[in-house]
Amino acid sequence: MSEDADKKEESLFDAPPIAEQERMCEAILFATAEPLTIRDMEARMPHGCDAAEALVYLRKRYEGRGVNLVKVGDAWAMRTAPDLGFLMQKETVETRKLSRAAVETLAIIAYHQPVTRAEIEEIRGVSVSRGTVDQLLEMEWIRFGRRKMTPGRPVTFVVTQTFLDHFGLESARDLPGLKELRAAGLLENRPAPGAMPQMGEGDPDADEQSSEGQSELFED
Amino acid sequence: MSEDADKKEESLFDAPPIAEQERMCEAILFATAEPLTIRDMEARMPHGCDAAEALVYLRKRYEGRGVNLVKVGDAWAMRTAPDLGFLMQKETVETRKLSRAAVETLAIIAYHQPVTRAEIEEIRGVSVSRGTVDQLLEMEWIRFGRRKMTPGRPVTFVVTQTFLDHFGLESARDLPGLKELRAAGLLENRPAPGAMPQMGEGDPDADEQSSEGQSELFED
Amino acid sequence: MADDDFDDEGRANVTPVADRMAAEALIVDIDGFEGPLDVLLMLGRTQKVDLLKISVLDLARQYLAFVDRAKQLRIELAADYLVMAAWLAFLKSRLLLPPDPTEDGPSGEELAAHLAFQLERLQAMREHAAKLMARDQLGRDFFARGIPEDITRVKRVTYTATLLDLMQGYARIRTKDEFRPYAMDRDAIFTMEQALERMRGLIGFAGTWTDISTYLPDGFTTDPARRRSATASTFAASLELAKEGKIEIRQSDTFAPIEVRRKD
Repeated sequence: MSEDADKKEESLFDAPPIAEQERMCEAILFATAEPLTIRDMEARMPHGCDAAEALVYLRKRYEGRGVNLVKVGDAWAMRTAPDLGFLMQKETVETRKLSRAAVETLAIIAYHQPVTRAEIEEIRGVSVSRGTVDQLLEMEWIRFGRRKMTPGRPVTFVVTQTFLDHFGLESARDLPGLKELRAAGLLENRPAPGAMPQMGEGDPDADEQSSEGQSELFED
Repeated sequence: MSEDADKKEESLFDAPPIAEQERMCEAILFATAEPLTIRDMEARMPHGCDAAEALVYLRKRYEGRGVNLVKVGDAWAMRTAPDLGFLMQKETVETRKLSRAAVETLAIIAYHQPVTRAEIEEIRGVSVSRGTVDQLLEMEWIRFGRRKMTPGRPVTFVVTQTFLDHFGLESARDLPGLKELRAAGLLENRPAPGAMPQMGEGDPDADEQSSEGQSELFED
Repeated sequence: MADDDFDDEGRANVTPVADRMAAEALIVDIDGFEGPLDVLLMLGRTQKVDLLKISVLDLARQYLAFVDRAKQLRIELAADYLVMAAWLAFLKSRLLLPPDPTEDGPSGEELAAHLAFQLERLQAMREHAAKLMARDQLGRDFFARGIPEDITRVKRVTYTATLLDLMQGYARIRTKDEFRPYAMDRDAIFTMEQALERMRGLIGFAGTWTDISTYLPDGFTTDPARRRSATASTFAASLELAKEGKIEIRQSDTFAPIEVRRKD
């Protein structure tokens, strides 16, 4: 907060007018295909600029236009309006078709993140093949999150900004139906009563096993 | 068939309103990898669209913005505004040592200011290249002083406040004299004869005479 | 034999015909299933009820029929399908028999409820995966900038110098300046040849020890550079004459005056 105040004070002296800053953000965002954070933009703008404020104006300006300013995680990007996709058939990139396993794994990671491989396997009831995870990692739709503070300190997976960008999501909180799933208790990791068969045990990669202990500590 | 349905059917054949066509052009131009002609655009837009007209509006809309609609040959493209080109650059600063010629020229100006180019050349014993003076001017270490009241009224050079700041001097008069330099042992730190690396190589100003003969007799 | 193992009620082959039909259908597509939970989900769907209210008992029966059928058709089922079958058989017995008070662990109902929860959760994730994939996607429904402009890296070079550089530079010029005429100005040099000639002429008169500094020519005694040159050449000439056996040289001590005398 105080830093903000400092910034403003400084900007009184040497930052360009906000309309000019808006132009700058517009140019910078137009020039890049990837989303940029406020910090990225300010690093390129003259000292004392307030990209966040400029973006408020810019977003309004592009409301309802053929191109929109969208928020992607903590970054920003210009994207064509989704209703005009039909005009762009030529630009459509054939994305590799994801297998059913990959789609499900992706959804589980998105809705349950951070989630361990063992947890994904428990939900799907089968072991997760290495290839599936590799493919999602390669597409940069998922990445490793922090390790779980459970025995074995298993790695977790989370979705990336590229994922959010691809599906036009501002944040993982905007996933379709997230609230309903949570309300229905379907995102809880309910511990299995003893004597339930453990899923995905045959997987050599699933050494982060012994999920009984973990699941209790699983929070979303 | 109701009247409503009829109307809808008919509107399928109508071109969209011009504002909508403008949005379409905007999205198409934004997303395509290369400039597009009117014909290219119309080929993608619904039947009956007038891309040329839509572009008139679009061009006006982007006038003075951070991004402009520009004509490239007989095609159209969106381009960041030329005055904002500096935002598309990332500067890396590399610090290099000033060349020997520049140091010497600078020293002469500092010790003898105001001094003409002819005087500098007389003192250095070699002509002073334009590049050296320009470099020092650009660095704002020297500036033009008053013209000398001699035939030809040559310009003089003096050192600047920036120069004094850089070297931590209050005034040029604070520069140590030759005797003090000697006392401080600054004259002994010379390259050995024949091992003067700056001489001649890459230094356009190093046309000063071969110093081998001299160096033997350098001190007294 | 094997059939009996899977039928707790001891009535072999009494699985309803519908179950058998279902099992047969599943087997045809066994490769298309993603594990036992997937099969259970598929079977559960035939009950057409909320998954939470599903009859786990019916489900278990159907699943066992599926595994049973696979065995009859000599289809190799992966281990986890068999593990699930064994567990469901166990669950079935738990659900059908009155609870054994001496036995610890979860009740049949708890296990059944958890299985129902797992099925519902998997079903929910599938539905949401489909919703996710149905969203507008980048590069399909909406698009990024087609002509991205690369950020050009501009290398800006700043030059710097220290005060020492400056002073040394100046000193270099000034000292050079002092000697600059030297290269052209030969009169600051007294060569050895000149010294030798001068010494040869004078040495005949040196009957006694004489300081060689007295042999320096006029005009080479005051200016330091000239004196240095003359001193050096006179000394070298003395050595040359000594070698020729014309003179003797002596120096009483380090840095003491060097003296010469005619050798007879």
